[in-house]
Amino acid sequence: MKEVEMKMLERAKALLESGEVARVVAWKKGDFCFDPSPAVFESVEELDTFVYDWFCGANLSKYLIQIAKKEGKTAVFLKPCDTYSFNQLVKEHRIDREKVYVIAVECLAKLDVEKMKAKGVSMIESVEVVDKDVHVKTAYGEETLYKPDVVLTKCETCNKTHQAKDEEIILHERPERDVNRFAEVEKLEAMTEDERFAFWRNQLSKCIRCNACRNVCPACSCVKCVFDNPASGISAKANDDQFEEQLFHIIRAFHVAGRCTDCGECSRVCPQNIPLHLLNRKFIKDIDGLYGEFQAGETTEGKTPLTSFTEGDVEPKDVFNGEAK
Amino acid sequence: MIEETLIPKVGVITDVRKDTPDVKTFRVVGTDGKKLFQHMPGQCAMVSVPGVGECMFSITSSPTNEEYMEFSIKKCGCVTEVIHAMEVGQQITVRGPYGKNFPVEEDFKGKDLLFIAGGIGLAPLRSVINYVRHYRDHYGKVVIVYGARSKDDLVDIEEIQTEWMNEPNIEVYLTIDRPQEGWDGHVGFVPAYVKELGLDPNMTAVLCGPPIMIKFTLAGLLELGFEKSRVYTTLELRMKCGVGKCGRCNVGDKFVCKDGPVFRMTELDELPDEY
Amino acid sequence: MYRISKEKLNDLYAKINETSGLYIPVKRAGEVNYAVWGEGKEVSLETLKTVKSPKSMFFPQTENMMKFKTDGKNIEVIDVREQFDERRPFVLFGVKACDYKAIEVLDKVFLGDPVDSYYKMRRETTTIVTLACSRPEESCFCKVFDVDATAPQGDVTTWLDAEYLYWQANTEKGEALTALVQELLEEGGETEVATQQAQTKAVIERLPFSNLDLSRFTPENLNALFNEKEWEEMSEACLGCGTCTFVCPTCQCFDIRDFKTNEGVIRYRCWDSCMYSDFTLMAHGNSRTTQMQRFRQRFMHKLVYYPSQYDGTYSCVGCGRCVNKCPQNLNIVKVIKTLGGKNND
Amino acid sequence: MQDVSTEKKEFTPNIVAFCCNWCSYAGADLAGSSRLTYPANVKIIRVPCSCRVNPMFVLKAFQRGADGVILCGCHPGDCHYVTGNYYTRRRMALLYSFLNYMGIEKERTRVEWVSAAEGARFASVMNDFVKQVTELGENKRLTDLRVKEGE
Repeated sequence: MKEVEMKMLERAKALLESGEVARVVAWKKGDFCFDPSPAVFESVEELDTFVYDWFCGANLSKYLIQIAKKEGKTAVFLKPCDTYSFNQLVKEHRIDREKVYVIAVECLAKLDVEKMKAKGVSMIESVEVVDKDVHVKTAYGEETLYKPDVVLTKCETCNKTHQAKDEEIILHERPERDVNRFAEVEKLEAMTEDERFAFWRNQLSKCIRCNACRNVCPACSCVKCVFDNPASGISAKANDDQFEEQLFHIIRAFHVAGRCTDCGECSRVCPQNIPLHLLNRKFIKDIDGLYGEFQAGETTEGKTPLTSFTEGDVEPKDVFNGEAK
Repeated sequence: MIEETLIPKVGVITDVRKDTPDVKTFRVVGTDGKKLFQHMPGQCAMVSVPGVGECMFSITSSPTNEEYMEFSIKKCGCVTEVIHAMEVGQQITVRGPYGKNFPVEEDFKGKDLLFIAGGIGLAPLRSVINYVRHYRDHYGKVVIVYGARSKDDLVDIEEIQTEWMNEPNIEVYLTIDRPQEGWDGHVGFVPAYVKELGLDPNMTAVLCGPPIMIKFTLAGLLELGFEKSRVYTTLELRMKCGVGKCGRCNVGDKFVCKDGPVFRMTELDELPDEY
Repeated sequence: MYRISKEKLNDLYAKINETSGLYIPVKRAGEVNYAVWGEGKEVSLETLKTVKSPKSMFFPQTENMMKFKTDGKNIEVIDVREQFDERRPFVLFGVKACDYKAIEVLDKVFLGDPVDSYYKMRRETTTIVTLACSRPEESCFCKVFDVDATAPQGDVTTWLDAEYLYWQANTEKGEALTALVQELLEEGGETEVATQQAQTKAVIERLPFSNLDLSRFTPENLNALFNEKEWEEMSEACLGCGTCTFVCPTCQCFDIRDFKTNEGVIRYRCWDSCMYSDFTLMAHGNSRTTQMQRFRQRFMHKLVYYPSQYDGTYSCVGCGRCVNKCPQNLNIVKVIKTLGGKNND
Repeated sequence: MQDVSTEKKEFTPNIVAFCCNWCSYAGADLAGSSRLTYPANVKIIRVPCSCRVNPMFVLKAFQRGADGVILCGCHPGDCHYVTGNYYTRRRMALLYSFLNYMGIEKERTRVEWVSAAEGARFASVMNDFVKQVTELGENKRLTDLRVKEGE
């Protein structure tokens, strides 16, 4: 990862120096080795804090909605999954493709520090990844974790490849894997109605309505969200009732259906670790099953499943567990 | 059960007066027919329509009025829209009074007073002006400069013309933004008019109106030699609780609901520019 | 000082539950939050930081304040506070030192004039049992705000080690609770507690954030800090979500809203966040239109405005929840390091 | 006040039927003028096209006390606006499937195509749906308890 980081930094410097771009959207160092933040670099000097490491899980594409509106061209480093969101935003005319210079960067899955801490490591000082071993140095000593156990949930079943790039910095290709991203959804589908209700009740009761899932979601790009608009009749700052806990997540999932690229940011940012991606994946799975496979963000053109139809579409009453009877 | 300021009293609208196309003045008393509570000029109250919302309004009537309270309300949002549709007899809820009043019993005493208002900005000033008129001999000369977009937008014009203008030792200057048929008074913006009038800079000035008017009028006053420590204005920000707890109406470390809405210009200068 | 074996903790909870409601860190769907105890609930005292702080005990995320019945032009206001009289007293168990300090911060706001009766009624009927920390982590910085994580205040202070929970009453309320559960307690524990305290203190000294410099955050510097150009850069990744404010033990901003039922109107209050775009939105205009302004408001409030309003007390207690939970890793520590003073390297 | 009678009150569900102005709403009219009966607890909401119904309408109906929600539109291919109901079909197929995924009983939701000429069909669809929801009982999973306060 260090090598990739150096190459990225070199490119960022060159692009800024030559004036080809006015700014670079990337990540900057935090206080620890595991808390980088998204950042905008406008000069070579600012690049002192540049970082690209195992914890750069954040999806940078949504920031471009605002940033790319500024004067001049914006360079951005995108991981494979981020490029889908980027394409989707271009498709929805939220980002002007001409104003963005996309540098595709490698990603061999990102780590989830919360999962690492749950494994009992605390006071982390440094982290090094060798193949599937995560070597962690802490104030209490050294430990080795098994990487697949501590990657971000969104990386667990990811098989995505870059869909948009003006150039690439890829030193290690991620091998194609045999993963089923719908396994968890299928598990839920196999449950009884009562069990499913209990599962979601338990999960959604944790929701504190912080809106992190909405605000981070690249598909949630409405200028004014219906939940913030008093005129909508359903605006709310908190879940005052079990109903509101459900309403928020149902409407959100439905609104991004057919546009959600499964980037998994919603689950990454949830402070209560609600598996929100399982809501969106249900829609993706149903759409795939009922109307043919569709991956949002693969292209910047064309219709989405919910803005198109065929005359022979399945009848709602014939749908059961995501499949046509 | 201990008192709770957030639980309002029920008030009844006993009179509705249409002042301008978008301003109405509502007279409110308690369900027992008496005034809901005592207040001082410049203080505000939270008026609400259950199911719609609650908003802060300045109390337009003078504290010396022992019978009722009045609110001059401009139609500009969802709550005010519903209030504007109300008729006599309709109940609303009111809680208050909130905020700091104009220092009528302290700094204003014995001084010559200059009131400058723009549009609906007269609402909070009407309370002070009528208070001063009531205790006329406690104060010196009173000069009132009031402007609005058009003659139809002058709030309380009847009271101004029939009462204020006929009183000795009160000078009233009216102005509207653009010439209009049937208007033979002054035409022009308030800030410019204030400079034209060449007012005595030893007066204590009170400004109220849209931010842009305040900004330019203040500049004009300073040019005329007024001292910032003797210029007062009021601020308005989003409020929910009215008692400095809900955390949104602050400018720096001051809450407009509790430490305002009345501020001396020198106080405002010390606050960050975020209002 | 008393102690009780860890195996008997469930008996302790059950005993308390006989006379009072018990509010305690409970694991649900993988996350630990304060919840009402009941048989079969998975209590987790070992958890260092609950996701939500115990402030929700006194200042719940949503709370009905009153009801209105409307009939034609008439309105009837219904005071719903009577339900408090019928409420059982509560024991809030397992509060960490930082969270206890946070309750003191909230007290200043809600118990200051005019008293917030909703908060006060809950506060008065609650006995607080605090729990000392023994395994602080890198995101903790309570020492910066003069919090002693090894000796929290409260009605009863407890310490936990591998075998026992140690118990010491501090107030009358605490003595009363001790008397209630006396049969389950045995004397002893002074040495164990002292040893644990010494060990924990040594760890706290070594924590990376234990020596932040706050010296510049004074009311005199209000305008200078407000006008710092760094706010722009610090806030650029901010999503404008409310995570930091909702997990914060001292954030106290609220909204008051109405809900129409089939019968009338419920007026309730709920947590609000200064990070939200509509926090200061009025019918005509908004005093904070950019995320930078909202971001600045939050940290200025914690570090400058609040201290200026309440004799120098900061309204941050160093719990580190925002450090752990911010989706993009922005937090108050980064603000302190950037603007706090010369001694933040 | 507690109900002293021990007799169990029979459950009559609240049903909300969103009906397209051009077909099912007229179908309901025809059912009425043909003196065909369907339960009075079906509350009809007229919409310009079944496609007008967004998921929020369905959820709000449940929030405000509906025990079942049925959406009636023109038969596919017969939409007054040519293609509206095709979109409805996809939308509702996904929404209902999703609600069921969250544990909401599948029997509480339905989509039916009823033309203006099918008065009898309208009545029988409603009778059938009411029966189905009655058997299911009260909606407790997707309802707002505050709404029913004081009842």
